[in-house]
Amino acid sequence: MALTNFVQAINQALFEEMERDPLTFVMGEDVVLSAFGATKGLIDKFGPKRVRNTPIAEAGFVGAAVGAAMAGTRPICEVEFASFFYCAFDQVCNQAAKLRYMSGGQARLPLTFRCVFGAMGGAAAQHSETVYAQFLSVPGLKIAVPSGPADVKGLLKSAIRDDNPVIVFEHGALGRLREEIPAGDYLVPLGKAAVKRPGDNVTVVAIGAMVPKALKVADKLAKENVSVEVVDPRTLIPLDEETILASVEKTNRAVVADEGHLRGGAATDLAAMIAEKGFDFLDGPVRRVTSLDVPIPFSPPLEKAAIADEARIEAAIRELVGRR
Amino acid sequence: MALTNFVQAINQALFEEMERDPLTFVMGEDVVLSAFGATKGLIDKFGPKRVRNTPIAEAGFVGAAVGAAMAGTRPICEVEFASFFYCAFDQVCNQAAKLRYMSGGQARLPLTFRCVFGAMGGAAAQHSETVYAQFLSVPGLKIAVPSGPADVKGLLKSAIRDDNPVIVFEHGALGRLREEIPAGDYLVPLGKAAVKRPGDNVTVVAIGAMVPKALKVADKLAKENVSVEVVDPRTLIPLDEETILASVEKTNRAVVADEGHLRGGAATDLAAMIAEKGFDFLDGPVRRVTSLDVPIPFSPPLEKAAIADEARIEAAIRELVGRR
Amino acid sequence: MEQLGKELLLDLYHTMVRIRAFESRVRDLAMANEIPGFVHVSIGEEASATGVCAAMRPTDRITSTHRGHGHLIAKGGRVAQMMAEIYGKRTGYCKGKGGSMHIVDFSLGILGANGIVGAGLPIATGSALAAVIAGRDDVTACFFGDGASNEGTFHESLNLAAVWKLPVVFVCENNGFGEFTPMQTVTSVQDIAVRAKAYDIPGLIVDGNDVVEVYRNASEAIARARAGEGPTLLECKTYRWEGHVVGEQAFLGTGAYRSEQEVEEWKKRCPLIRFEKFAAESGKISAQELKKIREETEAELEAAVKFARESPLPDPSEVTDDVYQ
Amino acid sequence: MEQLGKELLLDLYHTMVRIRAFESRVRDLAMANEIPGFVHVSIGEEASATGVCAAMRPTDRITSTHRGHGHLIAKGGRVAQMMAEIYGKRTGYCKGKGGSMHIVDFSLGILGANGIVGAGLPIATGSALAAVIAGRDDVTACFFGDGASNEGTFHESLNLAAVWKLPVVFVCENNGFGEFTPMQTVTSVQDIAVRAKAYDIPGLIVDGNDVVEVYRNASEAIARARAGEGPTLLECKTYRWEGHVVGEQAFLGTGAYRSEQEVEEWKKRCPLIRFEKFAAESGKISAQELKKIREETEAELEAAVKFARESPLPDPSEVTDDVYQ
Ligand SMILES: Cc1ncc(C[n+]2csc(CCOP(=O)(O)OP(=O)(O)O)c2C)c(N)n1
Ligand SMILES: Cc1ncc(C[n+]2csc(CCOP(=O)(O)OP(=O)(O)O)c2C)c(N)n1
Ligand SMILES: [Mg+2]
Ligand SMILES: [Mg+2]
Repeated sequence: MALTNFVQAINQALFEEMERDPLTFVMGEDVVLSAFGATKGLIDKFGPKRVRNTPIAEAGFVGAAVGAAMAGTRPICEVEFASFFYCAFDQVCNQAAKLRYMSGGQARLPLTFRCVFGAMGGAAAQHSETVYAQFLSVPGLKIAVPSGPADVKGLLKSAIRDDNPVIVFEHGALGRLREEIPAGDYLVPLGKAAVKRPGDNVTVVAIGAMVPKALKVADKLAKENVSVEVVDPRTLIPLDEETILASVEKTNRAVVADEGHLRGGAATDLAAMIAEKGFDFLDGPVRRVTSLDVPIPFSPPLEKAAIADEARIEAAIRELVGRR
Repeated sequence: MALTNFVQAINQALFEEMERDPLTFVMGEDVVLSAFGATKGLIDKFGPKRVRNTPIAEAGFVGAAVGAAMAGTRPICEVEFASFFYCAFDQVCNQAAKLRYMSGGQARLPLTFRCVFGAMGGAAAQHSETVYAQFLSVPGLKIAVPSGPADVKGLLKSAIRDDNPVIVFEHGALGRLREEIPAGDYLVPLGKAAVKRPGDNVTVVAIGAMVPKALKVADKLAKENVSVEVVDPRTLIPLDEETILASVEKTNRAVVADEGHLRGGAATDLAAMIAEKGFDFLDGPVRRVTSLDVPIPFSPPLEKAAIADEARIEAAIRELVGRR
Repeated sequence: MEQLGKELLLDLYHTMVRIRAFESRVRDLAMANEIPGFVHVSIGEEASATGVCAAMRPTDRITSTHRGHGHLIAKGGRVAQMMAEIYGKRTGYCKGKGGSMHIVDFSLGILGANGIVGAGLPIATGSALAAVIAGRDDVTACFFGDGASNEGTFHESLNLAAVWKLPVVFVCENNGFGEFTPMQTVTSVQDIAVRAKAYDIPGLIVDGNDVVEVYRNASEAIARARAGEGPTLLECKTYRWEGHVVGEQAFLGTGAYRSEQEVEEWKKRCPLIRFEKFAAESGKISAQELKKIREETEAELEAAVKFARESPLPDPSEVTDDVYQ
Repeated sequence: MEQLGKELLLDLYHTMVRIRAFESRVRDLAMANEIPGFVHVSIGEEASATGVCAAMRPTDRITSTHRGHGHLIAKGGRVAQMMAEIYGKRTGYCKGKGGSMHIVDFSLGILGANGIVGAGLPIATGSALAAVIAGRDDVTACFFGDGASNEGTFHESLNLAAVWKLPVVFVCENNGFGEFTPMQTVTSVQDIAVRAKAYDIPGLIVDGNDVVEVYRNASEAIARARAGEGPTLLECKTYRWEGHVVGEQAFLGTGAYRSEQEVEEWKKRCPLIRFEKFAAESGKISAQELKKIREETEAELEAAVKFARESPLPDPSEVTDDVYQ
């Protein structure tokens, strides 16, 4: 079976879902030519009515996606870089997230946002940020952070079919990651974590691009008979607490690894949950491996110093298994 | 000595700092007449050049405040309700927070934002939110959440004199809270927590409007010989971890109470820090008392059900002291 | 006026009377602290909501604002469920979760009032886009104020609607103020309609207190939209008789930002009285007919308030419903 | 042209040559993967940055964009420190923290390039407000593109600057594209300058490849601003010769969104060649003088690249510096 890369997987999901439902359409900046390739070719198959280049006006087109969802269509709205969401926060946080609740359940918002995020080498502070932390505290949204081709395809397809606003965060550095994707109409449910590698000594809950990094570390430590279980939550909202806690109950040690910042970040959110609900399982503190709390710098050595990496995951694991 | 209420304290701070520095000025929607009263009278003393009603254009005037700060003045910018920040997130998160770092330290941003936040009775989802959680993960900002008149005066004055962007969150329900404020040029440093009430059995780290609630609970439980220490961080960034951890080291039990949401919220952020750095002090999990993860509903019984209150703080304390 | 049929004329009047009666009640009930939260009423501005919505089909949609009661009533909103919502009752349109600023009735194409100034413009634009995507011929009308026309969403929405020729009518109700700030002190143009030039779309100025003129102009704009000729910016010049928010006198006093005399001047241009004059002149409609409408409406409102008062509050357990589908 | 002194004319040329040389180097170095991250060059657009900044004082300020090298050089930015920054070196303007999209030189009134489209407009507006607050007479120029003119910040900033009569000049460099999207497919007007009508301010269209015309019009706009007469919207029609981002051909191929022929047509209108013709016709300036400038500039750039290459990278420990004052 052929290997598919991350971007091709997104592209497949879009083709399949647009094929499936004539009320779906894609809108965003340069989705016709598609700089990153995710929407490539859609224009030829679905035409300009359903594949729309927008003006550079995030509040306008993100808000329009919200309105289009409320008026009976199923928009798939691309925000080129996650940090451009800042220009449309009202539309996402005050409108998309709240309208169903404020209307007493009348509003239906079958709405999917896609964005590229994360450090991808010298893109600097305004193009390297991990923005999902800012959405964690906004009830009404769902948040998916796929770590590989199969997951991004399955999660994106589920997101498009979901009747709530879902934001799919696609890490820019995963673009060329390749793997096999199960044939057919492959769906990954929102809210189901995946144990990417079973282990006994320590649980590493890894998010997005940290999953392949955690797996590398797990391979390395296996040679030293340190058995690492890698759990990928896959969606941050809804969160599969059960799978995460079951793993920690088994290993009694937890590291949470995320590329976002420490303060108010996703790693902090999961660590607090594990530390509270898994208190009686834990032999040591839940260690958080995150990027430094600085804007992401441009220069490669600085960027490397800022971003969470294998070395920090490894150090956190060693510290935990080394305790008593 | 006279009692001063929360809004009067803000007003005093503004008069004193505008008096002190001719390069300070106030801008925002209806700051001339001042719906909440915080900027009342400034126009008469400082005139229309330094007290400016803006158009309803948050991105524009918040961004203008950023530019004015970079160009040698010291803006005090009011955003009427915290949730209107969503309309200006780029200006706060991508510009104000990052410009100093991205410029290698060249940009100086003596910039203060003030906003009213929180549930104040039937204001509904778009006017009741606790938005500071969304700023916790944005390095470069400072965040103050005063819990009473003296603190809001002292913190706001420090914020105005600080050369970094500081957001002061003023809880709308504290407006009429009255207390004595020390005479003279009263400053409260950013980054210094306050032990609002000493105790031995359990630490309640309470934020903003949860502080008076926590103190009420502490009074009540004192009668049952449960001694509660109430710690008010006062600023979330910078965070006085030392004072918080010292308290937990003494009490071995911690509750964090915040009006924000649970997922990705400030209570979760502080709880994760305490659980990790205070792991060896803790006799039980750090309990988080927050509002429910729902948009804040309009109807009073629903709002009451959604918002963190004394009863939940009390229950969390009882559960912890009841353990083993 | 002649061209308009009597039934339509009576409907226009009935709607304006209903809005006036509803808002007067809400104002009084809010002053009596029977209603929680902030309420914003549009007394004196009834003609714009009425004229625009009368030109729409049931399958057409609107977006509204924080000052939305009139728009909702004009689009067919049921006053009893509106009142119950404003009371925070379970029988309200939003089961008490929304309140005055968030009333929605999807079955009537009312996408909602909104607490965020300018938020309705992109939503209305997207609603119009949905019609194009789905191949339907429905039109969306977007109500917003003079203050909202300074928000970036105004610019981004009108540009988007113009380049995509979307079936949407942008209705600016220019009542001269944003909260307590006179429009001209924060707005670079005298007429918001001028801004249509920035999008190469028609910009019309109408007397917002003349329901028939509003109806006529809205009908043309809606017809253009339905025909695929794109958006129109329709500015209705009007005035807010009451405070920005009910009860503002308590903290501002009166005359804080406008003279009593200015308010009185505008009250002389009351859209209802004006219509009554037209009706009399037209000879088509008798004073009795109008009186009957007013009386029926009073009874209707009496019943609505009774319904709201007697309805149950939501149960606290409902707080977690409706966050997700 | 006659009215302009020879020294000024030579300066204009020198600046354009310096921009062209700098950007050509950056393009080549980026293609050779010597430079990390994205780079956007403005080759073909040198006249607008040059003409506007030549009309400014050292104490005046500018805001720039993701395509900012030209603006920075025109305002006096030192090419060695710019190049070092683009290389991510400690000797760069931002100690390597910013890179191509974030170069700043406060000492020269350069408030910064910006990676966010449209973000410079409110900042420039605030910079102009600061002059008013502080009682200074400096002016701020704000560079942005045709694409940025569709952002809400454009609308909010121009309205704010207009109502407060702020000393700012909004310079729209209309190069016909936003990334790979032709301007007319996403912009409701042919001329961005038309949008000045929405703010009741002057809107001027100039040939953005004619440095002298840009200089003249910018001088007038800046004089108006300095005199307290408020903002101007100055649209410079120009064209981007290179890709939106250096290296885009690798993923788009060539001719993906515009024809080679269109590009060639515009290259005929090269602002440098055009100036050279003017100079020759004027008789005031000899070919030798221009040649000398080009040669000096080549040497200057050679030295800048050498400086950048030989400069040290920042030490990882510097990563936590400069977050807070
Ligand atoms: C984004 C945002 N900013 C500010 C407010 C506070 N606010 C509520 S209504 C209002 C005035 C709106 O003026 P206008 O658009 O003219 O409508 P009007 O109230 O006159 O009907 C303001 C500033 C808000 N609700 N949302
Ligand atoms: C808010 C925001 N949206 C989108 C982008 C991605 N982007 C970078 S440059 C660009 C095109 C800008 O076009 P224009 O303003 O005409 O400037 P030009 O590149 O033509 O000089 C876009 C869409 C961005 N950086 N910021
Ligand atoms: Mg108004
Ligand atoms: Mg352009």
